[in-house]
Amino acid sequence: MSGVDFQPTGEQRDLRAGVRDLLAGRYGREALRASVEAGVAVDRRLWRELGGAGFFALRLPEADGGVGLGLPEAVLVFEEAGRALLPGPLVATFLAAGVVPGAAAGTAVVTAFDLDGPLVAHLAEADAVLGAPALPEGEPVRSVDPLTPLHRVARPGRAGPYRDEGALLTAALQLGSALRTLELAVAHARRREQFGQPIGAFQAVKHLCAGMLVRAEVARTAVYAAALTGDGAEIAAAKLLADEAAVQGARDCLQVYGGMGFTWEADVHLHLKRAWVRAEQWRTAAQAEELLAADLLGADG
Amino acid sequence: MSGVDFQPTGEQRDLRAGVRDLLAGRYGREALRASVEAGVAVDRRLWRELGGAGFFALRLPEADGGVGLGLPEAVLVFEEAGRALLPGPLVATFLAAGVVPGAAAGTAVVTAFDLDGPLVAHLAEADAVLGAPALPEGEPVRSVDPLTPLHRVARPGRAGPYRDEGALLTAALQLGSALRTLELAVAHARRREQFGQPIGAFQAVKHLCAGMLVRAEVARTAVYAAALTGDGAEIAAAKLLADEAAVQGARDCLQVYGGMGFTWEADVHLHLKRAWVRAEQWRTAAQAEELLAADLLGADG
Amino acid sequence: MDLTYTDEEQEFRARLREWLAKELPALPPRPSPDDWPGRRAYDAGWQRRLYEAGYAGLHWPLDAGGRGATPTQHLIFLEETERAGAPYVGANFVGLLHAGPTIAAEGTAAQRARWLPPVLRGDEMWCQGFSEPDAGSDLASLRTRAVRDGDDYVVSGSKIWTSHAEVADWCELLVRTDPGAPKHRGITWLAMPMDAPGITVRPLRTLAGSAEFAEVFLDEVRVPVENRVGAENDGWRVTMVTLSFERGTAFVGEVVACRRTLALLARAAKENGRWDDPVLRRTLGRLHGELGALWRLTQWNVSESQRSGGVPGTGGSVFKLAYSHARQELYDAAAQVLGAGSLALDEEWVLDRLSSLSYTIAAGTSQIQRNIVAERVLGLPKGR
Amino acid sequence: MDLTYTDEEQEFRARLREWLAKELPALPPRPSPDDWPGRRAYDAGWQRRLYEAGYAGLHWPLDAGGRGATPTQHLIFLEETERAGAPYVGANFVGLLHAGPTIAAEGTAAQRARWLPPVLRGDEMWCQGFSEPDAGSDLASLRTRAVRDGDDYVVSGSKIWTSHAEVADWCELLVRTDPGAPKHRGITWLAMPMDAPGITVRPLRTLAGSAEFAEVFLDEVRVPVENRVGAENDGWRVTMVTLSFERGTAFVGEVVACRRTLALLARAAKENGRWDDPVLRRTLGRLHGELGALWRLTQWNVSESQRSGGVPGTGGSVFKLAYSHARQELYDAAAQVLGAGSLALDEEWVLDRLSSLSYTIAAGTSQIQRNIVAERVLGLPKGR
Repeated sequence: MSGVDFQPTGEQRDLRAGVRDLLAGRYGREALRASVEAGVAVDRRLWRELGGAGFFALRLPEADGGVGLGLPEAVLVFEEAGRALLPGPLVATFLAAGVVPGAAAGTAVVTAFDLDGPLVAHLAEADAVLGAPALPEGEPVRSVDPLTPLHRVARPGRAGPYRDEGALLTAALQLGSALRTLELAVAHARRREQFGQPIGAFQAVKHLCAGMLVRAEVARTAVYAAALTGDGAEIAAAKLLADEAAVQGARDCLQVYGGMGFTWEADVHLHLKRAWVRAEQWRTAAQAEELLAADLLGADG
Repeated sequence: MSGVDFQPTGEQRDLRAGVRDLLAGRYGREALRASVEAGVAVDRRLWRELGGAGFFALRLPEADGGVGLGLPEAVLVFEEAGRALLPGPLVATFLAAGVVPGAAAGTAVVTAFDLDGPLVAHLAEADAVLGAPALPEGEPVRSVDPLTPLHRVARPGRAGPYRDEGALLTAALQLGSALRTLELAVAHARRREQFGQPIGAFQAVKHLCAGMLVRAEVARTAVYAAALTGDGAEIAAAKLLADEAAVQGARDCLQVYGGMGFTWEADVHLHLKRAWVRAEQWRTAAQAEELLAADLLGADG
Repeated sequence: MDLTYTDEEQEFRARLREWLAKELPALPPRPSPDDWPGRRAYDAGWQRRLYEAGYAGLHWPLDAGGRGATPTQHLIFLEETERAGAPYVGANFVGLLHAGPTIAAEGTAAQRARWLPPVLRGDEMWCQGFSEPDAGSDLASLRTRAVRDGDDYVVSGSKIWTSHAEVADWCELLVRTDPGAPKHRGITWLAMPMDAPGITVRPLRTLAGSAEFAEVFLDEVRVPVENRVGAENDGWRVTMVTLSFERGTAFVGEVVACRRTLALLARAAKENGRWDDPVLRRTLGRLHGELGALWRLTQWNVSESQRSGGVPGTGGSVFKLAYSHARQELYDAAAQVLGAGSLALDEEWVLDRLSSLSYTIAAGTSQIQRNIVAERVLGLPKGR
Repeated sequence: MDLTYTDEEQEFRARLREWLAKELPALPPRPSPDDWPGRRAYDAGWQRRLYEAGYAGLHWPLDAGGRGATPTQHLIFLEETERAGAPYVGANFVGLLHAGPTIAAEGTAAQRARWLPPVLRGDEMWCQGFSEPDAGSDLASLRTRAVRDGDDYVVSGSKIWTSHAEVADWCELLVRTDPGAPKHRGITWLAMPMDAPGITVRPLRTLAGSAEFAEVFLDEVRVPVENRVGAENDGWRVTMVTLSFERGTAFVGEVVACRRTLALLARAAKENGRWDDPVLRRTLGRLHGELGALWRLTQWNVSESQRSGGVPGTGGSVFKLAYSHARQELYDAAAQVLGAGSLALDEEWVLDRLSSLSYTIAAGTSQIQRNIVAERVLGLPKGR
C-alpha cells in the first residue's frame, strides 16, 4: 500500500490485542475490585509478570534484553493499561527501564516527581524515584483515588527530561480510560430501561455518548500522531485532549449510569478519580496550553 | 403581603405591557425589516414619539417633566426594547436625559463612547456624545449589525461615570433579546416538522430550548436584582449573564431554525449581531469577571 | 419589585441571630460521619432546641403544630442557620420536609396527632422509600408490591437511596397496590414502622467512600392499613401534593453555603498565589456572579410562591438545572485553586467535589429536568 | 502506523508545488463575490489549467477520465493548493466532487462520455438540487414531483441551498417519482439542463449579507428520460453510493486554512497586545492543539479509506462534529483578538465568523450527526 498509513499495522494490532488479553486474564474486573478493597496498588508479582512480558522493556534494544519497539507501540500498550485501570507507577517505571536497575524486568518499582507541588504518588511502594538519588521521606496523605496512594514530601524534585515522554504515555492511559468509559456507558444505555425503552434510545443519552466518542477519537489521533512524531507541541496537544476525553468521558458515563454511577460498586468513579490524578501528572492543561501557544507563535515566526 | 416581594408589581407589569404594545404597534416586524433594508437605524419621528411617551425621561423627577420612576422600571422598559430589536443609542440617550438638552423629549439623539477602542456607534445619527463637549469626526466603517452603524474616531473618550447604569440598561436589552429568541425558537420547534413530527418533540431540540430558558431566567433575576440594589458587582453579573443569554440564545435559536436561521429573512441573525454589539458595550465579559473577582475578594476581607 | 425586608422580618432575623449566637456554642461536638446513632442523637438534640425556642416546623401550618411562617421567614431562617454554621436538618430531613407535610396535608386527624408532634420535637425520625433499583428517573414504574391481608398490607420489594434508614423510626413508603392500573394510578402511600419484621437495611457505599444511603429490602413486611395516608391507589397524587410545601426554599442553605465556599476559595487562591492567574481569577469572578444570581433566583422563587399561596411554579426545575451545574463548576474551580492538592482527601473541598457529582442526577437528572422545562414551561410536544 | 510519505508522494508534492509556484502568479485578478459570470469564468479558467497540467479529476477513476490517484495523493493535492493560496474549486464543486463521481459510478457509457469530459476541462458547471424548504435534515422527505410524459419527466417543485445556480449548465436533481412508496424508495436522480423552460432561480441572501445560495423553482420543467442516472426510483441509493468517493478528504483544504488563520490570529494578538492576556493566549494554544489533532484525524480517515478501498467509514460524522465546533471556536477566538473591532466588517475574520455559523447546520446538523454516530457507530437503539 502506498502513502501515509496512519492506521496501526497488523503487528501493532496484534500487540494491542495481546496486551488486552493479558490484562483481561491477569487484571480483570475481580482483580481490580480486590485491589481496591485491599487498598494495594502495586502487586509485586503482577509487576514482575508485566516485566517478564516485556511491558517495561518494550523500547529497550533487543541487544539489551528489550523488545526493540518504539513509542507508537508503547502508546498502544499504555492505552490498554488505561482501559484496564491497571494501577501503579507504570509510566515512571517504563521510563526508568535501562536507567534504574530492575525497572525493565519489573523487579523494581519506580515512581516520579510528576505532580506539581509536594505530593508524590506510590512513594511507599517504590524502590526509586526517577532521576532522584534516593527515596525521599514522606508523610502519607489520603488520596482521592483508592489505587494511587499519595505522600507529601518536604523537597520534591523535578520530572525534568522525562516530562514529554511521561506526558505522552500518560495521555495514552487517559485514552484507554476514555474508550473504556464510553464502552461502559454504551453497554449501560443499551441494557437499562426507563419509560418503557432502553435509555440509549433517548436522544439526550445518545448525544452524550456521541460526544464521548468524538472526544476519544480526536484524542486517539492526537496521541498516535504525537507518538509518531515525538514533537513537544503534539505531545502537549495529546495530553490536553486525552485528559479531557478521560475526565469528561468519566463524568458523562456517570451521568448515563445515573444513580448507579454514584455507587462505589460501579467502576465509573475509579476511572474518574484516576483521570483526575493523571490530568495533574507530567503536564497540566494550563502548561499544555501555554506550550501550544508558544509553539503557535513560534511556528508563525 | 409581607416580605421580600421580588416580583414586579401590578403597575410594573402594566408598564411593561404598555411598552410592549407601543412597540408592537410602532416598531413591529415590518418596521424592523424596513429599517434593515433602508439601513436607517434612528427614525427621528419614532425617537420623538418615544420621548413623548416618557421613554427617555422615565427616571427624571415629575417636577422636571419626567415620569419619576426608577431603575427597576427602566429595566422593564429596556427589556421590551431589546425584545423588539429597537435600534439606536437608546441607553446613551436615556442616560443623557436631564443632561443633554432634548434627550429627555427625544428631540436629541445621544450616543456614547461605550465601546473600548476607536469605534463609536450611531455617530452620524447623533446630536451629541454623552459626556463629550462636541461630536468627534469619524470615518464610517461597515458594521456587522445592519442597524448599528459604526464610525472610527481618532481620539475616543470614555464612558466614565455612566458605565454602571449603561451596563445595566444594556443588560436589560440583552435580556429582552434572549427572551425573544427563545420565543422564536419554541414557535419554530412547534411548527416545523421533520421525520414525521414537530422538531420540538426531539429531545435534542427540547434541551436546547430548555438551556435557553435557564440562561434567560437566571439573567432576568440578575438584571432585576441589580436594578433594585444598584450594586456595581451585581450590575457586572447582570451584564455578564445577560450577554451570554442573548448571544448563546441567538446561536441556539439559529441551530433550532436550521438552514432557515441562516437566511437574511429570518430575524435570528439580527438578534445575534445586536447581541454581539451590546456585549462589547459599557462592560465586556472580561471586565465584568475581573470586577466580580475583586468584589469577591473584597467582600471576604 | 422589592428586595428590602419588612420591619417584622428584620426583627425575626435579629431574634434568630441572637438565639443562634447563644445556642450554638452550647452544642455538643459533632459526631463522626460513620456514627449513625450519634448522628441521630445529635440531630434530635438540635431539633429539640429548635422546638423549645419555637422554631420547629416554622413553615408548617398552624393546625399541624407549625408556626405558619411566610416563605420569606422560612428563607430567613434557612439563610441565618446556614450562615451561623448551625447543624443541618440531618436525620430530621424527611420528617420535617416531606413525610410530615404529607401527613399534615393528607392525613386524618388521628394520623396527624400520632405522627406530627414527635417529628417537631425531634423524638421520631423518618426515612423515604420511594426509589427502586429499576425505577430511577421513571419513579412511577416502581414495583414494590403491597397486598391487602385483613387489616394489614403485606409488602415485598426493595428500595434504594434511603438516607438515615439505619436510625429511622418510620419510612414513608410508596408501594404498588394495583398492578393492573396505569403506572401512576396503582400506587399507595404507607407509613412503615422500621422495626417491623422482614426489613433488612444494607448500607450503600457511594463513590465518596461513605455510606450516606442505604438499600432497604422488604420481605413480607406487614404494615397496618391504618398507616395508609390518602386513599388506596392514590399515593402518587398524595406525594405530589406535598411538593407544594417546598415553596422555593429547598436550596436556600446550599446556595448560602456555596457562596461562603467561594469566598474561602478566593482567599485560599490569594494565599497560594494562584489568584494571580487571570484564568482562575476570572473563573472565580464568574462564579461569584452566577451564585449571586442564583441567590436572587431563590428570592424570586420564594416571592413567587408567596404570591401564589404556596403552589409551586416550575421555577424549581429551572433553578435546579442552573444550580447543579454551578455547584459542579464551583468544585472544579476548587480543584484549580488546589492544583495537584486536589488529589488529597485531607482537603474538605475534595470530598465535597465528589458529592457534587450527584447533583445533576439525584431528584431528577438534568436530562429529566430539561424535559420538564421544555414540555411544561415552554409547551413543546412530547415525542412519539 | 506511519506519518511519513513515500518517495513517490514526496515527488508528487514537489512537482505540484513547483507547478503552483509557476502558475499562480499568472492568474487573473479574482472577481468580486457578486460577479457571478466573472466567478464562473475564473473558476473555469483555473480548472482548465489543472486539466492541462494533468491535475483535473485527480481522484476520479482512470476509466472516467480521472488520474486514479490514491487518497493520499488527493490529500497532498488539496493541502498544497490551499497552502499556496490557489483558487478554491468554486463553481466546479458539484461537477467534480458530486455529480461527476455519481455519473462515473452509475451512469451509462453514453452518459459518461457526454457529461464527464466537460467537467474535467472546466467547460460545464453543475449545481445541486437536493434540499427543499420542507426537507432539510429529513432530506428523503423531498416533494419535488416528476411525472413521466413520453420521453420526458415533467418536474415541478422547488429546491433550496443551491450554490452557483445562476451560472450552472446542469443540475443534479432528486425528484419523487413514486409518491406511494416509502420515502427513500420513490426518488429518482436526473440531470436537468439549467436552460430548460420553467426554471426560475432566485438568489437567497444569507445572514452574511451575500447571495451565496439560490432557490430554484421548477414549473413543469421537461427533463429527457435519457438524463436519468440509475433506475427510476433508485435515486437515493445512487446518491449515497457517490459519497464513497469522498474518502475522508472533504475538509482537507478547510483544516489547512483554519490552521493558517489561527497562526495569523496569534500574530495579530501579539501585535495588538492581547497576547499578554493568558485567557486569550491559552484559548489560542488550545485551538492550536485541537486543529492540529483534526489535521491528524484527516490523515487518519484518509488512510482508513485507503485501506478499505474507498468505502467511507463513519469517521466523517465524527470529524464533522469536532471540526464544525472547532471552526466556530476559532472565529469566537478571532472576536476576542479583535475586541470591539470584531463588530467591523472591514476585518475579513468577521465575515468568516458569520459563515462559520452554518457549519453546525449544513450537510447534516450536529444533532443529526450525533444520531448517526450513536446509532451507526455505537449501536444505540432508535427511539420508539
